[in-house]
Amino acid sequence: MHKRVLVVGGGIAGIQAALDLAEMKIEVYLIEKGPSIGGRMTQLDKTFPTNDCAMCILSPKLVEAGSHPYIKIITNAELESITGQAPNFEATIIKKPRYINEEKCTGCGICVTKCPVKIADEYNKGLSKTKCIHIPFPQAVPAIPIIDKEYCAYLKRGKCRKCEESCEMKAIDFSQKEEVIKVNAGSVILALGSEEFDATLKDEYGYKTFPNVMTSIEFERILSASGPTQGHILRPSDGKEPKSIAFIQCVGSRDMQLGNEYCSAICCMQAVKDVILIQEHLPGVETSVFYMDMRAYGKDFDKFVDRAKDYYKARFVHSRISSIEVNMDTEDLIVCYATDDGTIKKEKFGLVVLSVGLLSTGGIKETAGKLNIELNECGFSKSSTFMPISTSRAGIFTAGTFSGPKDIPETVMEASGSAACASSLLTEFPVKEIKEELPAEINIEGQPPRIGVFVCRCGINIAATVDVPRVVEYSSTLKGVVHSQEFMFSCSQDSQKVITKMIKEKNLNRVVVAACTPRTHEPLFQKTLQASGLNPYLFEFANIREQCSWVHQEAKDSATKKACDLLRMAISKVKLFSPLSKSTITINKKALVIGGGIAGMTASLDLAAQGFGVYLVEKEEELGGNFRHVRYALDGGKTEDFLNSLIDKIRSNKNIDLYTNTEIKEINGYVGNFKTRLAAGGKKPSESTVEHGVIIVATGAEEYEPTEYLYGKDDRVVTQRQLEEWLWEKESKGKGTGPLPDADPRTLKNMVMIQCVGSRDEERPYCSRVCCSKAIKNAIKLKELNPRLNIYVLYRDIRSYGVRELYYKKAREMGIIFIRYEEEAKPEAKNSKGRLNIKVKDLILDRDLLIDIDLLVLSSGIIADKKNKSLSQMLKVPLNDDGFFLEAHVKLRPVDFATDGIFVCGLAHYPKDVSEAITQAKAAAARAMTILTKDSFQTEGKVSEIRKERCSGCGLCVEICPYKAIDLDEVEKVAVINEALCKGCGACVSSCRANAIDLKGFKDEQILAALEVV
Amino acid sequence: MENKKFKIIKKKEILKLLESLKKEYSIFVPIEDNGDARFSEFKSGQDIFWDYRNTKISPKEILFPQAETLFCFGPGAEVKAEGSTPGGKDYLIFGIRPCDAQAISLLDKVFGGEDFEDPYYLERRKKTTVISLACSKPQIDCFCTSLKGKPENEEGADIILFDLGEDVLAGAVTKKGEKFIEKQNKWFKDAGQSDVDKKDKLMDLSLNKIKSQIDIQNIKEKLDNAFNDLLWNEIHQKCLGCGICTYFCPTCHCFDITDEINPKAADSKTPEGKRVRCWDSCMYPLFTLHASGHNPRPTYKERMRQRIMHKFNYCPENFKEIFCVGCGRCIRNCPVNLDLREVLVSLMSLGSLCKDKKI
Amino acid sequence: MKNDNNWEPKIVTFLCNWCSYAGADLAGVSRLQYPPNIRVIRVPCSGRVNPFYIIKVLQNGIDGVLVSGCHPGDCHYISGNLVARRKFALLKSFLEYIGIEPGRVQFSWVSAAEGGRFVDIIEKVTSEIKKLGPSKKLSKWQKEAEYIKEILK
Amino acid sequence: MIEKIKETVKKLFKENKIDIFIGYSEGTLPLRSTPCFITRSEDIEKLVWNSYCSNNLAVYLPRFFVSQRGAKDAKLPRIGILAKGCDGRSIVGLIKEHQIPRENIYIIGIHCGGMINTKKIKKVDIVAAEEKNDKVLVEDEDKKKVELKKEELLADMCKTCQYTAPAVYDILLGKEKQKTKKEDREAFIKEFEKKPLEERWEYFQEQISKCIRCNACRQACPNCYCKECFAEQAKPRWIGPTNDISDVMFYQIGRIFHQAGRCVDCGACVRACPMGVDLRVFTYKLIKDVKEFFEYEAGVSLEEAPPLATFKQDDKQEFITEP
Repeated sequence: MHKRVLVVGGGIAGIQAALDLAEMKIEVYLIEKGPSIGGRMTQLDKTFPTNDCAMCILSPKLVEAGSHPYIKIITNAELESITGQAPNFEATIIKKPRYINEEKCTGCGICVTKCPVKIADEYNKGLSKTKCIHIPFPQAVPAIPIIDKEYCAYLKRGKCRKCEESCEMKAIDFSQKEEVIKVNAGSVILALGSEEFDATLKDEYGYKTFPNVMTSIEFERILSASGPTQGHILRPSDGKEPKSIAFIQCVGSRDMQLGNEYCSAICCMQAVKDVILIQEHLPGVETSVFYMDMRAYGKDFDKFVDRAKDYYKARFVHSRISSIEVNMDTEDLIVCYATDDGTIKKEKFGLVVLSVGLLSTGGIKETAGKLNIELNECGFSKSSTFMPISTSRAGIFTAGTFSGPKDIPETVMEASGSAACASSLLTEFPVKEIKEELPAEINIEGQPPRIGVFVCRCGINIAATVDVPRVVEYSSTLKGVVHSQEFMFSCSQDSQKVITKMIKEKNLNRVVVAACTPRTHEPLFQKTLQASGLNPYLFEFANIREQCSWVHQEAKDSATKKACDLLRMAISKVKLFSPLSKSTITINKKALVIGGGIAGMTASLDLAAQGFGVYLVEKEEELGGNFRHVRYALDGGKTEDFLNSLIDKIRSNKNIDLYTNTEIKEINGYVGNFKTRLAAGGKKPSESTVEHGVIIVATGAEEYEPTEYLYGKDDRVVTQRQLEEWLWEKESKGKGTGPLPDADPRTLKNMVMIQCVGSRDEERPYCSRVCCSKAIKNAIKLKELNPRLNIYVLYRDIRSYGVRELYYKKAREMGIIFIRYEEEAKPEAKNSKGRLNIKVKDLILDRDLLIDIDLLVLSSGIIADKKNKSLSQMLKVPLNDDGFFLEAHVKLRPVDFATDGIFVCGLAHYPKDVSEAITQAKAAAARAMTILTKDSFQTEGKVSEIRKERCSGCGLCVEICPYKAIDLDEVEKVAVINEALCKGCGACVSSCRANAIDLKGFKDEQILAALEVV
Repeated sequence: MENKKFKIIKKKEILKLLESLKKEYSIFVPIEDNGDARFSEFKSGQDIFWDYRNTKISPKEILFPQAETLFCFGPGAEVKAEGSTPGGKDYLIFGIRPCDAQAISLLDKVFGGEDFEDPYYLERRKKTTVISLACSKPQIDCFCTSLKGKPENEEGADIILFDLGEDVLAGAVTKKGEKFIEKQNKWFKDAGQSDVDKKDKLMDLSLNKIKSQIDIQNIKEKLDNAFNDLLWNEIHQKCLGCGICTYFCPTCHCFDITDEINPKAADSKTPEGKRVRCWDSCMYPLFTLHASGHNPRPTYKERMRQRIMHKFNYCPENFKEIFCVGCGRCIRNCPVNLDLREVLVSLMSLGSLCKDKKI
Repeated sequence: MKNDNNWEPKIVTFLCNWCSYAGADLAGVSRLQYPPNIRVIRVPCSGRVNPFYIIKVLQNGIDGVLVSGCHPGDCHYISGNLVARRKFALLKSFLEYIGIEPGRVQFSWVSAAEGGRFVDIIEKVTSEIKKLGPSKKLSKWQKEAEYIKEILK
Repeated sequence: MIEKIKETVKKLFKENKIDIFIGYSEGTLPLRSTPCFITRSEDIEKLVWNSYCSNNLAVYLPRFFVSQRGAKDAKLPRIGILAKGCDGRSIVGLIKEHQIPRENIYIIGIHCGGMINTKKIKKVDIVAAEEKNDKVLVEDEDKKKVELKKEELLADMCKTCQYTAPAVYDILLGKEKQKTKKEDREAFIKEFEKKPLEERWEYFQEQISKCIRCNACRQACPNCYCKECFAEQAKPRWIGPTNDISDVMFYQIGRIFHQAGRCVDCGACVRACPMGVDLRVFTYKLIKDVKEFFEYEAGVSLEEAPPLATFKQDDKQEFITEP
C-alpha cells in the first residue's frame, strides 16, 4: 500500500484536509454522504467578519478538490465501519445509488428541465422547489445530477423515464444499486460535521407554527443572491419586506432544559453579520439582537460588532427571551423578554430569526458509535487539551465541528492540523507517483496561426438557441481558421479524440472551443492539447452557453450573432498566444521556525517527525514561551509534564537545530529558497546563516501590563498570570513568591476578578479571548481550595465559547458570583485606609456595590509582540491594526500568508488557548509540508514578465504586488519578477505606466486584439 | 528687380479676386487664430490677416502635411495611392512670408531632388502657385539676413506682394507668376513709380528692424570636423527633447511611415488598413531606435548634434544649401530658450579657440 | 440614429475570473435572461484591467464598457480590486469631466453567488447605453469609416 | 537674493559637495530666463534669479542617472539644484519613484513669489523688459515703455500657489512669501465641472484639436521619464502616430491620467505647449480628485505612499454601478 488517508465528510474541513494531504502527495479518499462536496459553507451567504462571499471563496476549493489527481471523491456514500489499527485500517463504505452514470454524464442538465416532478430544494432549506432529478447547486462538485428516489415517478410508480429519454449520453441508470467499497488507509480523518438544532423543540418560539419565524440558516438562504428570493428579504407570510427583524440568540445552546449546555460558538457573530447584511439589503430596517453574552472572541470580531452597533444602528438587548407570540392578522411577532432589571417587555417584529445552535445528532453519533469513537458529554468527539485533534481511537483524527462547535477558520486549522497528524502515521509507506506521459511538444515557432474551431451544441443547451451550424460556417471564414466543426458534446471523450485527430491531421497550432464556461472546462481541453503535443496555453475558450444561449433564450438571432462575436474575439486573441512554460523551482527541504513557545515547538516536532530539518529559533534562553506561565489546563490538570516532555523531545530530536538566545537579523529569498541571518546573543555573540524552504512564524505575544486598578501600587492587586503562578507555587512548593509571598489561598475571604483589563477598550479594541476561561479556571481552582472564599467576577460578556461553557456553568454552580458591568461604568478599585475595596454598579439591582476584598485579580489581555513590526518588514508580510500578523485570508487561509512559503501559528496570529495554539501549529506544519514534501514546484504559467527596455524602475509594481513577487534591481534599476511567487493577477501590469510588465496569457496585445474585433 | 514690372491692386479687390479663384484653387491664406496666425483654407467672407508677423506653424504643412494617407490596403480595398490634392484643384498659397517661401524651394530639393522623387509632394507642388508677402514685420528673433534671406526675398515665390496700406504691390517672380497675373489682369493696374518708392522705403525700414545678425560664414566647413567636439556636451544640456523646433521649422522634413490597422476590418469589406506618413523629429529617441533595441543616437547630445549638423553641414553637402531660413520659429517657441543663434555662435568659435578640446 | 429602434449597442464587459465571471455563469445556470449586448472579456482580476482599455474601447467605436470585479474584500488576489477601484474612480471622474457620458463607462462588483445582481446590472447598463445612442466621442473608427468610404469612391 | 544663491553655490563647489549645479541664467529673449548648467565656479556669475525663472529644473535630474544604470559601483554625479516650491515637489516625486538618489541631490530651496506668464502680455512686439520690484517695465520696438503690474502677469498656477517653497531641501533661501490661500485654487475646476456635459466635451475637443503632438508637454514634465512613452509603443500599439484627433485625445487623456497622484501643478506642460492648449483645466482635475478621494498631495512627503500604490478598505466607491 502507498500513502493513503481516508477523509470522511466533504465539508470545508474534509476538503481542506484532503487538499493538504493531496499536496503532500498522499492519496485521499474523500467520502461525502450528500451528492456534492461543500457542506454547510455552500449555504452561507457571507462570512464574518469580513463579509466575504462564501461561495466565491469556497468554489475554487471545490473545483480544486474535484480535479486533484490525488483526491478521489466518493459522494452519496457513508462510512459503515473501520477495522484494523493505525496504520493499517480497512474501511467499508456504502455508496448509495445516484441513478446517474458519473462517468458518462456531462452535467449538461437537460434531464433536469425535462423532469416533471418538483420537490423541495434541500439546498434552500425547502424554501424553494427543485426537480426530482437535480444538480444540488450550481457550483456542485461533481457537477452532475442526482435522482431523489423518494419522489421519482419512475422509481416510485414505474412510469416516466423522461430524463432517460432526454439524455444524449445515456447516462441515466435506473438499475444502480447500493455499492460496497472497501478502502485501505493508513489513517483516517473524521470531518463528520454537525447539524443545526431543531428549533421546533423550543415550542415557545413558534418555529414552524408562525410563518415569520425562521432559523438562522434559512435566513442565510434568504440573504443569498442565489437563494429562494434572490437575496430579497421577504417575509414568508406575505412576501413583503419586514420593517423590523429580531434575532434570538442561544436557541438550542447554553440551554439546561434541553441538555445542550455548551455554547455554539458561531451564532453571535452570524447574527452580527446578518444585521449588517440586512442594512445592505434593506437600509433602515430596525434590527434587534437578543443575547446573553456577545461572544465576539475572534480576530477583529469586536470591531465587527462595533460596526453593527455604531454604523448600522443594530440594537443589542441583553436578555433571554421567554416566548414569542403572534398577531394573527398581521402575522407580526411579539417578542416577550426580560430586561436587566427584571421588567418584562413586549415588542413587535416583522420577522424573527432564531440563531440555532450546532449539535451532534443521531446520524453523526451513530457513525461515531460504529467506529468506536468516544464522545464527550456534549455529544462531540472527545479530545484532550494537548491532543485537540485526536479521537479516542489511535490513528483516527477529527476536523471541524465533529469535535465541537467552531467557526470556519478554526475548522480549516483543524483540517490542516489533522492532515499533519494523519500524514505522520504514513512514514513507512511509499508515495504513489502520479505522472502522465506526455508526447513531446510540437514547436510552433514561426508558424502562422492554424486555428481549429470546435463549436459545442451541448445537446440542446446551446443548439436550441444558437444556430450552431451558422456559427461554424462563420468561423470558417475568419482568417487563420483552418478547421471548424461542431460537436454534440465537446467535453465527451469521443470529442477529445476528434480534437487530437484534427490537430494532427490539419497541423493545428491553436484551438478554440466555443462551449460552456472555461472556469470548469478549460483544464479538460488543455489536457487534450497537451496529449496531442500542443502547448496547453495555445487554447482559448468562447463561453456560448452560460453567457449566451442560456441567457438569451428568447433572442435566438442576437444570441447567434453574439456567439459569432465571442468566437471572433477568441480567434483574434488566440492568434497572439504563444506557448508558455512553467519554470521549476527546487525546494530546500528545511524549515525555519521562529519562536520556541508551545506553537513553535509543536510545529517543529511535526515537521521533524516527517524527516524535515528544522531550525528552531528562540529569542530567550529557555524554551516554552508564554506557556511556561500557564500552570493549569482548563480541566484543572497540571501542564508542567507536558511542557517538559515537549522540551525534551525538541532537545533530543536530531532533525531539529535549536538556536536559543538568538534573533533574526535578515531574511532573503522566497518560497523553497530562503536565506536567513541569525544572531546569537548571550556571552558569545555570533552570527550564522541558514538556508531553508519555508518559514513558520510562532513568535507569540505579550501580557498586557495593567496601569489601572491600583496595579503596581498595591500588592494585593495581581494579574491572572501572577495568581496562577502563585497558586502553583503554593501547591507544588508550599510557598509563594511574587507580590503575595505570605498570603494563603485557604484563608482568603473575599476576592474580585476584573475581566477585560487592557482588552476591548479604545486603544485595544479586541478581545483577548482566553481571559474569561482563565478567570473561570483560576476561580474554580481557588474555590476548590477554599470553598468559603467569596469570588466575584466582574465581566462585560463571559466568552466561554464552545464547550468551555461547561466550566462557566460549573463555576456558577460552585457559587462564584458573576457581575456584569458596562464599558461606560468600569469598576473602581480603592485603597481606603489600607482596605482594598471595589465599587461596581450592579445592573440587576441597579445600584452600586462596594466589595471589601483581600485580593484583586486582573484579567489582563494579550498584546502583540513589539518586535512583530520589524519581523513583518523582514518577511514582507502584513500586520493587522492591533499588531498581530495578518493571514492571507481570515476564513480559508488562517495559517498562510499571502506570500508563499510563510506560515503563522500561535499567539503571533491572535490570542488563543493552548489547544488552539497546538491545532494551529499543526496546521502550519501541514501547510509547510505541502511545500516541503516536493523536491521542486512549478511556477504558474500565466505570470507577469518584465520588459526591461521599458522599465524605469519607478517601483510602483513593487508596492502594489500583493504577493511581494516583485523586487527592484538596485543596479539595473528595473523591476524583477519572482515567478515562484507571482500568482498572475495582473495588478502590476495595469498599473505600469510604461507598459513594462505584461501578463503571459493575458497580454495587453491579446486583450486589445479581442477588443478590436468586438 | 530694377526692371520688374509691378502691378498694383486694391486690398479690398484681393478678397474678390480670391473669391473668384475659389473654384479653380484651394486657396490658403493667413488668418487670425487665437491671437496667432495660421494658414487656413480661404472661406468666403473671411478677411486675410494682413498684419501678421509670421504664422506660428510654418506653411510647409500645406505641401507636406503632418499626416497623410499614402494608400489603403487589404482584401476589401484595392491598393490605391492617395497623394492627390483634395478635389483635384490646384493650390494657391497666398501671403506666405519670403522666408517660408524660400523654405519651399529648399523642400523642393529634398522631395524633388535628383536622386529621389516624392510623388505625393511633387504632385501637390506642381499644382501650387506661391504668392508671397514681403516682410514688413520682422521680430526680434528673426535672423534671415544672417542667412540668404531679406524682407523682400523672392526665392520660392511665384509672385511677391508688398503691403502698401490701401494698395498691394505685386511683382511676378516666375513664369508661372507672370501667367497668373496675366490671366487675372482685370484685377490689376500697372504700378506707378511712387508705389515702387513707397515699397523700397518700406523694405529699408523693415530691414533695419532685423537687429539680430550672426556671422555664420563657412559654417559648413567649420562643422566638417566638429562631429566629436566636446562642445556638443554643453550645447544640448537644456534641451528637453520635444519636437517643437523641428515641427515648427519650415525646412525640417523628416517623416515616419507606418501602417494603421482598421480594427473593424475583420468582419467587413472595408480595407484592412492604410499606410500613413507623418512628421517625425530627429529630437525624439524613437527616431533612430533600431528594432534590436540599439539606438545610435541614445542621448540628447547626439540628437541635438544631428539637427544642427543636418541643417548646417549635411544639407550644404548634399543640396548646396543651408537648411535654415532664419525665420526664428525654433527660438520663439523653444520652452527652455535654447537659442539656435547662440548655438551657431558657439559653433563658429570652433577651431579658433578650442582645438585642444577635440577628442 | 439615436431614435432608430433597431440600433443595438455593443458593450464590452471585463469580468474578473473569480467573482463576476462566475456570477455571469451563475446567471446562465439559473437561466436568468438579459439583453444580448454585452461581449465579455475574461480577465484574472479587475485589477488587470488597464484604464487604457477603457479609452481603447471608446476609440474602437464600441458603445460602452463595464468592468466588474469581486466585492471589496472578496478579491481572489487579496487586493487587486481595491487597487483597481482607485484607478477607476479617477478615470470615471475624469472621463465624465471631459464630457464622456457617465453611462458609457461603468464599474460594478458582482460576486460568484450573485447571478441575479449580474443580470440587474447588465440590464441597467444596457438600457442606459441604449438611451445614449451610438458612441462617437473619442471614436476613431467612426471617422476612419467615413474616410475610407470616401477614398474608395 | 541672487547673491545668496551664488554664495551658496560657490560654497558647495568649494567644499566639493557638488559636481554640477543647475540654475537659471539670463535668456536671449526679453522676459526669459533659461536653465543653465554650471560645472566651474567661474560660471557662477551667470546665475540669475527673477520672475522669469519658470522652467521646472527637476526635469533635468533623471538623465544624469539613467546612463549610470546597470553599472555596479558607478560613481553617480552630485547635483546641486535651485528649487522653487513646485520644482521641489517634482524632486520629491522623482526620489520616491527611484529616479534620483536623494543623497546625490543638493536642494537649494527658494521661496518663490511666482513666475510671470509672458503670454499674459498682450503686446507682441516687446524687445526689452526690466523687472522692478512688483512691476515689469516693457519696451516695444518703437522704444515705447509700459509699466505692468507683476501680480497681473503671474501664471495661473502661481497665483494660488500653496507651496511656494519645497518641502524637502538641504538649504532654504529667502523669506516666506505670503500665500494667497484665500483664493480657491480649485475654483476653475469647480466652474468647469458645473458646465453641461456637451459643453465640456466641446471645450475638450476644441483644446485637443490644437495639439500637434510635438510632445513638448511630455518632455517638459519631470514625471514623464518613461524610456518609451505608451504613445509610441508598438507592442501593443495603443495609438496611431498621427495627429488624428482621436489619437491625440487618447494621447492627452493617457498622459494626463499617468500624472494622477504625481502632478504637482508646476505648469511646465502648459508653458511648453506652443499651441496654447489649456492643459491645466484637465491636469488639475486629477489633482483635485486625488486630494478629494484619497487625501493625497503629490510631492510634499517622502514617506507617504503614492495614491495609486495603495488603497483603503473604505475608499470612495459611489461611482460603482448598483443594480
